[in-house]
Amino acid sequence: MSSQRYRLSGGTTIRTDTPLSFTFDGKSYHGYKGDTLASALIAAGVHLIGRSFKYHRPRGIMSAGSEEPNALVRVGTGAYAEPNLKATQVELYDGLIATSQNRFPSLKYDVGSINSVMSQFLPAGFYYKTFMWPASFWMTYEHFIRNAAGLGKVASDPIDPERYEKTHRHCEILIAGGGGAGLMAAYQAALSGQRVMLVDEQAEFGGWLLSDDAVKIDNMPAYDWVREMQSLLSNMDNVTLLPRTTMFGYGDHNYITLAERVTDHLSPRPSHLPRMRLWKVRVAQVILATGCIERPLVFGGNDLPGVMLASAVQSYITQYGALPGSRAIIVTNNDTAYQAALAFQNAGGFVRAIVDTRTTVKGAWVKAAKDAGIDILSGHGLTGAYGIHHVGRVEISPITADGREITGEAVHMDCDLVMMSGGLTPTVHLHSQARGKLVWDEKHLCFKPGATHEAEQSIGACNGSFALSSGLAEAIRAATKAVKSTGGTCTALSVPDVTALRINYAPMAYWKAPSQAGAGQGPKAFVDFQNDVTSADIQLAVREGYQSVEHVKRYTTTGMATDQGKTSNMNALGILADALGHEIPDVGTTTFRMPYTPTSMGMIAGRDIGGLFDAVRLTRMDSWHRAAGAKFEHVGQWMRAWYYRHDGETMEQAVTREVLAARTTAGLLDASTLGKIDVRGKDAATFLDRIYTNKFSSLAVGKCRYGLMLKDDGMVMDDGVTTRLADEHYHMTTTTGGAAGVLDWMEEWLQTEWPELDVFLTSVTEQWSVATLSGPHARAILEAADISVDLSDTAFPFMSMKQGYVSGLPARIFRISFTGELSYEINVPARYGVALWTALMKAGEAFGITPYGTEAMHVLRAEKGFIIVGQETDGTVTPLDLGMNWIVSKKKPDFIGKRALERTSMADPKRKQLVGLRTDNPDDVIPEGAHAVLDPNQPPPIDMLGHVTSSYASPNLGYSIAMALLKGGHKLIGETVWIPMLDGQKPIKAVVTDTVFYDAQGDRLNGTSSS
Amino acid sequence: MVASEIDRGLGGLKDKKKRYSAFALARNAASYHQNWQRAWRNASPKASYDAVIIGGGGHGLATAYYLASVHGVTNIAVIEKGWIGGGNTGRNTTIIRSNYLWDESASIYEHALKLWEGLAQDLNFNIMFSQRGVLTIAHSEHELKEMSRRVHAIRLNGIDSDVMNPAEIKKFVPCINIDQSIRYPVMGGFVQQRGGTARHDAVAWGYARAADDMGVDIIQNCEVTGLRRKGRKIIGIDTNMGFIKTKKVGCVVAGHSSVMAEMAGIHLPLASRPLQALVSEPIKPILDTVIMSNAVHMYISQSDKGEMVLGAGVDKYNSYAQRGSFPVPEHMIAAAVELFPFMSRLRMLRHWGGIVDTCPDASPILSKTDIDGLYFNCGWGTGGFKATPGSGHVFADLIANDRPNNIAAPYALSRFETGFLIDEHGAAGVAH
Amino acid sequence: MAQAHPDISALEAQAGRLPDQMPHPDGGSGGIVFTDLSTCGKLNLRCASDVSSQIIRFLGASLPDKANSVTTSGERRIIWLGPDEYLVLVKTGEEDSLSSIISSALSSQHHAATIVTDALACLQLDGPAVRDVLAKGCALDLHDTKFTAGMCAQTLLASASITLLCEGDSSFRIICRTSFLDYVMAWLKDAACEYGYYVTPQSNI
Amino acid sequence: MLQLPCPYCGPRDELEFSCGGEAHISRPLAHNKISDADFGEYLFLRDNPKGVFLERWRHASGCRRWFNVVRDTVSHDILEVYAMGRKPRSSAGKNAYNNSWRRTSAAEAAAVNK
Repeated sequence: MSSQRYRLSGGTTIRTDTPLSFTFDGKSYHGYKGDTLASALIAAGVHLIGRSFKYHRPRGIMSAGSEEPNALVRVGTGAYAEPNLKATQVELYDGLIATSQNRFPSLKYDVGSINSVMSQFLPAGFYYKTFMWPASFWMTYEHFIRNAAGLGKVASDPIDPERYEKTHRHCEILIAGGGGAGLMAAYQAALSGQRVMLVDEQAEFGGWLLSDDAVKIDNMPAYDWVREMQSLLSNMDNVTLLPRTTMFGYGDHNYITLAERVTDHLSPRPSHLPRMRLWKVRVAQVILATGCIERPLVFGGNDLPGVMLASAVQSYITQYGALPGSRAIIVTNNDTAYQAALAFQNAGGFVRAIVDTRTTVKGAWVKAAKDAGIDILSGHGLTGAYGIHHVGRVEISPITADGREITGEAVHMDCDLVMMSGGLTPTVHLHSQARGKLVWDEKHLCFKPGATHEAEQSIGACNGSFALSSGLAEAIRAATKAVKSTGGTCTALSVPDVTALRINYAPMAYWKAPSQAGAGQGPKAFVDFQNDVTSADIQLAVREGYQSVEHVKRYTTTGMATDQGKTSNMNALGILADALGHEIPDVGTTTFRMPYTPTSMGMIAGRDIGGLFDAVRLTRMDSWHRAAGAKFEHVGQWMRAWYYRHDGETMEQAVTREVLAARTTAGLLDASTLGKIDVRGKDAATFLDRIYTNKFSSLAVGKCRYGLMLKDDGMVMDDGVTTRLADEHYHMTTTTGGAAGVLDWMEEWLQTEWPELDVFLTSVTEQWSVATLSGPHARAILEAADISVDLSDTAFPFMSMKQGYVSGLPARIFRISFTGELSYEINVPARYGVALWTALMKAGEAFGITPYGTEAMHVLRAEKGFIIVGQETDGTVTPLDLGMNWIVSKKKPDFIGKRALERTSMADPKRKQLVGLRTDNPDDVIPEGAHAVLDPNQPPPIDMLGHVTSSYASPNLGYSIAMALLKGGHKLIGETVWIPMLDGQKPIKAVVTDTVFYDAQGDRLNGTSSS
Repeated sequence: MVASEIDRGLGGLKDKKKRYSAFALARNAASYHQNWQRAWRNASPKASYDAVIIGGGGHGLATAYYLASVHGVTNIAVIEKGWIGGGNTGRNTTIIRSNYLWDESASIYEHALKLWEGLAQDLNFNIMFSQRGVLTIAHSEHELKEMSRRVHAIRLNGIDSDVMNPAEIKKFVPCINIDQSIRYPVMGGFVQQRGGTARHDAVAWGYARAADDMGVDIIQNCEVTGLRRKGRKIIGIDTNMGFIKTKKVGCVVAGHSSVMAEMAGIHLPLASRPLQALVSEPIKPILDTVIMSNAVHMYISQSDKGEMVLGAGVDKYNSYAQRGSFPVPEHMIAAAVELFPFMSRLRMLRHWGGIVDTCPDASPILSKTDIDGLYFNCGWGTGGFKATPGSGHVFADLIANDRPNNIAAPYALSRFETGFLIDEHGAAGVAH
Repeated sequence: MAQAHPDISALEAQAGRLPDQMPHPDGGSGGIVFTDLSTCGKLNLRCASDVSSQIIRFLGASLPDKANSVTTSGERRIIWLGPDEYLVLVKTGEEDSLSSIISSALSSQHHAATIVTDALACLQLDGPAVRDVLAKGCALDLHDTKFTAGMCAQTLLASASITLLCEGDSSFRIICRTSFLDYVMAWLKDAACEYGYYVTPQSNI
Repeated sequence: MLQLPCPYCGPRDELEFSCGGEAHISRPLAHNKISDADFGEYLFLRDNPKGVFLERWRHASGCRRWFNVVRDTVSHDILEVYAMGRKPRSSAGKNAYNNSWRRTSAAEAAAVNK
């Protein structure tokens, strides 16, 4: 068990009273609450963390934030394992288990590093230039490429045991980034009483102030000021503070998405809390205070473990109390690194030298460094770093004022730490996501926010205002402005006075170090560390003509790793501009998109998985069906009883039993899912005449009529039986799947095209439970169920409706039939559904009543040649194609779809038309979806007539029946067609017939005739 | 239907110095990669061309390539507003398949698939066409029936397609969840083994390089500001680089087709919609097949780099903003986690939007217009990438001969007058 | 409450099949109480807003004249659904007579009074965490200063369309189609796990 | 996600709405006797401007009412919302309405004087 050899006393966020233990690659270590995995490893002196993507080069920790390109690890085991986590973002908790990635057999000895030796043959885009011969071999090459690629491995146990949630919020002002500027803005805004949200991706608010040991705000150390602000804010109930929360998305109309890490830092994790929570926030005014990211410098060997960002070193020392090395070389093109150098020296490190690329260096910090006895090599560049698994030696060369040429001999120095600073890049990602423009800042060599598109403002370092004092001033201005524009009021606070050594921040343009070696030679100088993109790769891309930023990015993959180019984009742009001989602003930058940092998909899915993935709709009789052993079928969102399986039955046997019962005794179907729409108003009849192809104004009160609806393109949309309850009152039924669509469709016409019509539509689908009693004994059973109305044919003819009582339950009884049998659809107020059902089952017991499901219903209607919209139709079928000309009114001047039916194409003899099929062998049941052809022996492509829409073994007829949509089908009746099979079996021979297979005369509708 | 013999054009590269090979790689390694040739010239427009292709995406560059290599028309230019391959070519999920329901669709997509096979050699550019198979999942009785209809038709059209039951699917795709108790259980599927993916950028670059090699001018950062006509004839185009004389203009600008049509004073039955896609962080290989699901509205594959690539349907409103609304990725990710539970512990790395031009019948337009010399190739909706070589090949033929061949004929604009649509809607679902 | 909080992740597999009672994780109070009020009478009223005066004496309250608002008299609620649409909640059984009275009162105007008692379910939610639970699936601004007693809205709760009524700071009603009730209830229980909940046993009709 | 101001319920998330596409298309009656070409235009041709667009939306999960929206298809800005049967009042909306090719289409002409 290793000690924390490099642990310092102090550390603004370290809680030494809470020690924690963890393991990395099986070895156990110690850290404290407040550590990240990275800081704890540094405190333990561990610097080799991972292997790079392409060359498998040894990599360490470069940064202290979400921009980390190198230190990627797998955290957790089994189902809890998560790959590709940035050690700099993983909060330490007790028992944390971390493993290195992309190496075999071990991190130290990785066979993949052979790529590093081969690297000369693997320049940018090498894979586009080879692996092409022989052509058939690509898949083999690719197999190896795929296995070499990828980073971490996913969890071995696929089911994620943790819980993720989502929530919605609204607020007037949201501030992203809880550093100095963010805290200031939040407090200023909160004074107005408006709802304020402050989010920060780190565990603690304060941002850079947690690492700044040299600044005082209102005469108190920065960290104390942070704590004071935080306690002020946490006591205001109009303020929501969200640490560990990343604003990853900025959508239209200020729709903000936040990722909160709720329990990742806890051990054990409380089971009732989600691991992460997705916040979807609609915000009036957004303030971005996301700070900036330090750039690495581009020189040979800059990717070695021990080469770190200067600001990161300062953070590890000041915030985490961990010392990343003992002998440091600082290399910089600006002043900021001097503070880090002093912090390192004050922490007990030895600063070998500060290598400054600028020829003349001056200012307060330079003086402070000199006073501290630190050697400063101005006009020098670091032109190479060397070491095996860690940096051990650097090469320093004198350079020209523009930094492009080496002017003399190199000196070499030993060290175990290189602190580099290439200048600061404002974090403009969210501003850019919000479609804000970016403008070039020549003094600071960076892009900063320009014109905005959404209601947002940028303040502080992310706005190119790097000095704390100006950041705080901007915060107050922005917050008061935001408050005003949300209708609130607040008086502007005075800017706290900041005491710190003045930094004259003006970095030198130095995008890559000159090299002692020739072009394309010498140690690799990395731009994108994780994807192993070097400055040579970018220059190669330009030579080959890939010259737009996007081409370079895509050809070299720079900026496309999991760090999304946070540290590399600006350097890549600078090198590209040099290679093209353009100015950076003329080369342009790529626009940023969601997400700001990689974002958990489990969190985005949230609870919309498993049983909650989508709604399920149930009828009131659902529980009865389940108890009766029903199997269910999804119809839209509905669960419908498909068939009722008795012990030992196959599905076929069950369906056959149900089908026979409906024709010989009686069957009972739950038809509650049919859409039901109440149509009222003085223009109801006129309206229905326009919606249906046939006439409904002529329908007598108390009578029912089957109707067909078309889209305006003439294609069948829905069908159903509609009944006239009163002069100005109809009860419409639709298909189960079509119900919602039909109501919306009719509302659309009423509201948008025919506002002059007085019609109200109300969905009453769930108001009624519907039991369809069908079969020769239907009438007898209803009488046994003591129905209050006269069922005689004269009193209650086919296609009419009566109101009365069934077993004492108020009911609307419709005498309509989808089976061809004597049939009644009994509607009762839904709450009585089960009562009605059980009453009918009881009354029917003596008559052999049998509940049947949707499958039996399909067979029964198919025997009668009744269509099912969505099965016989697919949005390309007209009533004429279905042979239903009889239902298309010739008299009506207009109805939806009428004009379309008159188009030339509608008369085309090759249109597909609905016909019946009878197989040569009565036992052959054609698979639904199979296609009929005239010549099965024709070599493919075979001319197809069309497909089989419905096909069943008909128990009542004793042979198989089918319906099909065939080209010119109506003319084919009597002809022989062939239906080729998939599984090599010989084609089925069939004869084209009419679609009505059973009781063509319709005698059975009155239940008397027997056949 | 599919022409049995496809004229693939000359193929390879005339300029031997430029040819790619393992040997060339080694030779250049010796000179530290300082001597690689440009992939294509930075051409500036000539005063006049025999034909101009507007739009430097895959379809436009392929059109130019086949005009040159098949029809010998080399005095042509490809005009691109931005950088080539920067539109939907570089923004799609790279799925390639030809298992469509209707004959007309099967015909053009299979034509494309045949060209994909061997395209790397034709272009001397490894576009990484990877025939890892495309598996479409059915989640309900109804979808199983639709699937059966689809598979029968595809087979009779001579295109490969195999049905799988859940057990077979599990064997084929071990990481998929076939638990029958979930909301949309995997009830079956059908696979096209010849389907797969390709490297989208490489397709644009490969066509550009090969076309350039035959003398085609590829002109980037050149925006078309007007289509000039004399009466019903095209005489040239106005651009920010000046007037370019030409008698034939082929518009292949996808989402911006309506804008081009406006310039010519005609109208197209198109809606430009956002189409969103995203990738996860790269992981070691776990999914070697392309999976599509209409019911849960999602398609997914794993790239050679290791990223899980996800796509879904289009947003519901018209937009030219190359961005969509959050609920779309939100739903597609939920669907992905439902089908592939391991995705729950992966993270979304990049997300983007494209502008797709969709037709009322979800089928493309490859057509002459009532203006002589003006041709449109558009309306590919979410399915354009897979058609790239076929689309370019057929469109080049249309422009060269000024009449559609039997593959292009059904895709004429006139179908919206007559009503002879090729309605992939019923069939399509996620049309991708 | 001595009972230990069940490990919710163990219930993942049966998402939406949670028990009718879930103690507060910390054993404290603050959970949600769900009560099914579905048996109350419901009337969907379509008519011009200016007829209010003609039917106020039958309804006992005027039609809400503001969008997204509810008028109340005793147990009755008149809920604004749209410019010409209202939902009337009454005591069980009152809806039949009320609908005929209104129909005759409005016989001269274009209107529709449709009984939807069985078509719609009505749930009462009580408890300090109620707004947080709803916010998990509802995108409205549910802040207690923005969505106050007497307000209503038709909106989405996860993937179900609902009508939401605010009855008080920590008291809401959800009205949805009965066919969705099972899903809505499952979703609500799942969302309430974090705070604990209790489903009032169904009193029989 | 867009936020649309329903003229009846107030601002709501796009998720609650369904988009009905181009607004102000009048339907020709069968007896208007227009050509197949003109009818095809009514059926399939939809305005697809880059910029200001007049479209119809329906508050599907709210009051279920249709209304018109003037929206910029590039910026996604909502410029105006107005009731069915009305015409746009904003200058952007007016221009889009008057300059639309549809104002001069045969189908429109037939439909308007039905």
